Amino acid sequence: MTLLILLACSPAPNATRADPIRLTLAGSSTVQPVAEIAGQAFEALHPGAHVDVQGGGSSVGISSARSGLADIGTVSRGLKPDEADLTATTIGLDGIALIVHAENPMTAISREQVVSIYTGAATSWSSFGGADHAITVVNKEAGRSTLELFEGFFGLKDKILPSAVVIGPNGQAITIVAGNPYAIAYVSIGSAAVAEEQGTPIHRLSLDGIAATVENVGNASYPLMRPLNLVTKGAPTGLAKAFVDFVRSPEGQAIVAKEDFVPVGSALAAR
Amino acid sequence: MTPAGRDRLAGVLLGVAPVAALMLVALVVVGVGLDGAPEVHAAFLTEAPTQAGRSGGIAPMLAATAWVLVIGIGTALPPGLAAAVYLAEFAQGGTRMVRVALDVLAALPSVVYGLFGMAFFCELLGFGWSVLAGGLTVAIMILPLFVRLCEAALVAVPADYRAAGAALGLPRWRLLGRVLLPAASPSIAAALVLASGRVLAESAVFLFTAGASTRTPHGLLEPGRVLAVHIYQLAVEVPGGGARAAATALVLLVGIVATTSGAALLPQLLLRRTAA
Amino acid sequence: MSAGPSAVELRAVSVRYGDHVAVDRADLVAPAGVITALVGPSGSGKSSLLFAVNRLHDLDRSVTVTGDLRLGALDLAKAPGDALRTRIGLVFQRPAPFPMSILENVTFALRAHGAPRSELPGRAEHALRRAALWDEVQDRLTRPAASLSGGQQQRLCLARALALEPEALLLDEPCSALDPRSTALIEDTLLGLRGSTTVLLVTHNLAQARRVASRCVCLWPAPGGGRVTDAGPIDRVFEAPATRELADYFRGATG
Amino acid sequence: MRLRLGDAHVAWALRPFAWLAVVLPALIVVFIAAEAAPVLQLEGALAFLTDARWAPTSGVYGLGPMIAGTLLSGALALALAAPWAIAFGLHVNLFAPRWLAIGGRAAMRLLAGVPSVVFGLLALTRLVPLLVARHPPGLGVVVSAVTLAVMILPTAALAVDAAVAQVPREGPVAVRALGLGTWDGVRAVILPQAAANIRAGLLLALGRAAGETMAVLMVAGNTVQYPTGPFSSFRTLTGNIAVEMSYATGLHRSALFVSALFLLAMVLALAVFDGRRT
Repeated sequence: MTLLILLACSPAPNATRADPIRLTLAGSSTVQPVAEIAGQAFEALHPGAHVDVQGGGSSVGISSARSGLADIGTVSRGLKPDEADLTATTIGLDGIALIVHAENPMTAISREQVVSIYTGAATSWSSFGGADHAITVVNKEAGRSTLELFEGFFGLKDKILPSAVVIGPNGQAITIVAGNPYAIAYVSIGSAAVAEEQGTPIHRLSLDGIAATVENVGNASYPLMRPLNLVTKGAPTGLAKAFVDFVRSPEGQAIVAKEDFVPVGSALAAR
Repeated sequence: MTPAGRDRLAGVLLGVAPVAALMLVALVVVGVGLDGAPEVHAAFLTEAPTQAGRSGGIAPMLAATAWVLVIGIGTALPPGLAAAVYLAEFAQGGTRMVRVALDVLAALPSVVYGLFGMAFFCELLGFGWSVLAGGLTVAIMILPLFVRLCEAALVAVPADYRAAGAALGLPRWRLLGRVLLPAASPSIAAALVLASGRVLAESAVFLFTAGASTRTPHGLLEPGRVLAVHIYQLAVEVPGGGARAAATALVLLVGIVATTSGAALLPQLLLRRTAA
Repeated sequence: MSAGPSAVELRAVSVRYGDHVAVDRADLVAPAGVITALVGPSGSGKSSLLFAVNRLHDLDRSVTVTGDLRLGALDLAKAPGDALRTRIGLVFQRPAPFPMSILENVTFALRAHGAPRSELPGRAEHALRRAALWDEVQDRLTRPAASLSGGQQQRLCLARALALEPEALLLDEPCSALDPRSTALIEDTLLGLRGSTTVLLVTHNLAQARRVASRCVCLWPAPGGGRVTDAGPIDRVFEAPATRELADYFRGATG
Repeated sequence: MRLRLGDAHVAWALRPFAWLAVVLPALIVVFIAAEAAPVLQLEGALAFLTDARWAPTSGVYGLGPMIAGTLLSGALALALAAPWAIAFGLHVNLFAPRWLAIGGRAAMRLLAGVPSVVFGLLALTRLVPLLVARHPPGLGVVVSAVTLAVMILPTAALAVDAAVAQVPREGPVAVRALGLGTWDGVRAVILPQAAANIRAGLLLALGRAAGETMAVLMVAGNTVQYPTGPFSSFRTLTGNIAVEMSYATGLHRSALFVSALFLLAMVLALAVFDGRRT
C-alpha cells in the first residue's frame, strides 16, 4: 500500500519516454499465438508501435473490447445476438476435427457414428471394428464456441452424455487422447496438424468421407469450421484499422496459414 | 520396546517424509528436464520469445516475474506483519472472527482473484493490464495466508517473555523488535517462503491482471507475462509448445530455489536475531 | 528514579479467575524498607495475591482484582500499569531471561524507559553487583543470557529488576529451583535491600523466611478463597501462630 | 525524553492494518456476490442444489455433484498430505541428519513454488497413461487427490516444520532427563505445544486444496457427476470456475460466481467448526 501512495504522486511513467503508440488485443487463447506473431511482424513495419496481446478467453475479448480495456477483442466464433454493438472482422477460419489415438484402427467416421458415440448409444469400440473396450468420450466445457459449433452441427444440444470427460484447451484434449488409446475428442484442425507433425500419437478422422485438412476447410468441402474474428467497438479506426488490414493482407494471411488456420481469402471466395 | 528402540523406529518411519519430498523434487526435475533441458541455453535467458514462444528466449518473462514478486511481497509484507502483530499482541477480542475471515479468504480460487484484479485494478483504477495490477492483486491473495501464519507464529511465542517484559513495566510494543519477533522468526520465515512460492506458482491471477504480452515491462504500468503464465500458454494453448514449456519450467525451478531460500533468510537478517 | 522505599498496603483484596475465588478479602501490610514473607500451603493464593500488587493480572482478562491496593500514597488501581511496574519489581519462580546478551538483559528495560546511553554500563554493573552476579559475568557480558546456569539466570532476572531501582520488590518463590549456593547469594542480596527497598517474598521455604524476613503474613486455603489467618513479626507468628493448622504447618516444616 | 508511547497508541496505529488484511480480500467477496447476483435473483440459491444437471447455457445449474467433488478431493488430499507434513516437520527438526534436514526443507521450498500447471501436466502425461488400461479414463478422484496432495504438501509441511521448530527446548529436554526418548518427547510435549500452529497450517493447506484450479482441472476429468469410485471422473467447484470462466458470458458467467459463493460458504463452515474446537 505504501507503493500505491508512492505511485499516486509520481507522474504517469509512460508519459515521459518517447511515447510508443500502444495497441492492446485480448481474448481467445486459440487466436493468441497468431495475434502475437502478427503483432511482432506489424511492429517491424510500424516502428514505435507496441502491440500487446493478452489472453483470458473469448468472453474477456468481448468484455475488454466493450470496456475499452483492449483496442481489439479476439474471439474464435461469430458474434452472438447480444453482441451486435461490436463489429467483427474475420481474419481466418479454423476447422474442427475428430481425433483418436494413433493405434485406433478407425480412420473415418460418419455423422451418425459421431452422434451414437457422443450420446452414449455406442459405448465400446467393438461396434466400430475395434477392440471391445469402453470409449472415453472427451467433450468441451459449456460456453466454448467449439462445443456450440459441434453441438449445432451434429444436433447434440443437451444430448451429449453427461459422463463424458470435459477439457477445454485443444492442447490438453490432444494430450489426453495421446495418452489413452480408447479416447475420442474434437479439436481445432490446426492444433491437431501441428501435434501430428511433432509425432504426437494421434490421428484425425475424416468426416463423411472428407479428410479433416486445412485444404478441405479452405475449399469449403470440410463442413465443420468457425471464424476467427477481431472485434472492435464500431468499425476499426487508426492503429487498430492498420493492424486489422495488415492481418488480412497477404503477409498477415501467410502468418495465419503458417499456424495451420485457413486464410480468409480462399474460403469466402469459394463459399 | 526401549525408548531408544522407539526413537530408531520413529526415525525410520518419519524419515520417509523428507526422503519422499526429495524424490518428488527429483521426479519433477526429471519430468521437466527430459523435455526442457535441451532447450535451455544462454540465449534462452536473454532473448525475447518469437513464434508465440516456440522459439527465442524468456527474458521478458524473467523481468515480469521479478516485477510482480517485488510488488507482491513488497506490498503484502508490511501490512501483513502489522496486522499479525495487532491480532496476536494487541487485539482486545473478536480476533476469532478475523481469523475465520482470513482462513476463508485464503481458500478462494486464484481465478476469482484474477477476475477481481482485472475489474478493480485494471479497469476501475485504470492501471490496465500491468505488472502493478498483477503485483497488487497477488498481494491481496497472499495477505490472508501471510497474516494467518505470522499471527500463529507470534501466539506460539512463550508467555514468559511477555510476563517478564510487563513485570519490568515495559509496554508490549517494546518487546516486539528484540524479543517477540526474533522468537517467532522461524515461522515468519516459513510464511514468507510460502508467500513468495505462491507468487511464483500463480498463473491464473496474472493471466487476467499482469497480462500475457511478451514484451519486457519497463514500468509499473506496462503489461508482462510471468513465467507461470508462459508455461501455461506453451503447455496448454500453443500447439507444439511443450518442449519450451518444460524449458521455462526448468528455469523457474532454479528461480524458486533462489527466491525461497532468500525469503527464508530474510527474517533472520531483518531481525538481527541474537542467540536464542 | 525513586525517593525511597514505600510500604505496600492491601485492604480487603480479592482475586477471582472467572468465578473461582483465589484470594478472599486479604489484608496485607509490607512496611517500607522491610522484608515481609508471604507463606502458606500451595493453593492458598500466594502468587495470585502477589501478582495483584504489580497488576500483572492486567495481562489476563479473565482475572478480576477488587479491594484497595496502595504503594505508599499511590493508589495502585488507578496508576498507569507500566509506570507502576517500574516502581514495583517482580522476580518469577522460573527464570525468564530475554533472548539477548547478559548485559542487554539488564539494560534493555533501562534503555526503553529512557535512561541515557551513557549511564547504562554503570547502572548495569551496579545492579549486577547487588545481585551478586557481577564477578561471574563481568568478562562475558556480551555472551547470550541462555548460556548462564539456572541460578545465574535467576540472579540476572533479579539484577534486571533492581536496575530500575524499584521502591518495592516482589519475589515469587525465587529459589525453589536453585542450588543452595545460588539461594544463599539471593538471600544475601535481599538482606542487602533492607532499608532501601520494600520486599514481599512468597516462599515455601520456611527456614528461608525465618532467615530473611522480619514480618510474616500467612494465607490459608478455604472454599471461598485463600484468607489471611495471621500476620505480624515473624518470630511471634512462627512461635505462637493464630490457628492450629498454622501450628501443625510450621511444626511439620520445621519439626 | 523518549516518546512515552503506550501500547494504546501502538494498537491504534496497527488496527487499520488488521482491518486492511480483512477488508481488502473481503472486497473480493463483494465482487463475487455482485457478479453472482443476476442468476441468483432469477433462479434463487436453492436451484443450485436441487437442479439435477449442470447445463448453464440452457439455464440448468445443478452444483450438487461439484460440492461433493470438492469435499471428497479436499478430504482425500488432506488425508494424504497431513501425515506426510507432520512426519516431515517432526523428522527434519528432531531425527534427521543435517544433510536431510537442509535437503528436505530446500525440497519443500522448491515444491512450494512449482506452478500447478507443471504438476497437472506431469500427472496428465506420466501418471494418467499408467492407469488408462485398467481404469479408463485414468483421470478422476485418485489422480486428482494425489496431485492435490502434492500441491498442498509444502504449505502444510513448512507450517508444521516451523511450529515444531518453535517449541521451546526445555520440554523435550525435560522428557529426556526422565530417561525417555525423543519420540516420547514428541508425544508428551512437542505435539501438544505445536498443535495450534500445526492446525493453522493444515487448515491453510486445506484452503489451498479447495482453491486449487489448474492442476485439478487437468486430471479430474471434469465430468459433472457424483464421484462413485476411485477412478470416476468428477468436477470440483473450483474446477468448474476455472474450466468455464474464460468462455462464459451472461447468466452462465454469474452462475460460476455462485459456485465461488458456495465454495466460500463451505470453507467458512469448516473454519467456524474448526475454530470452535480450539
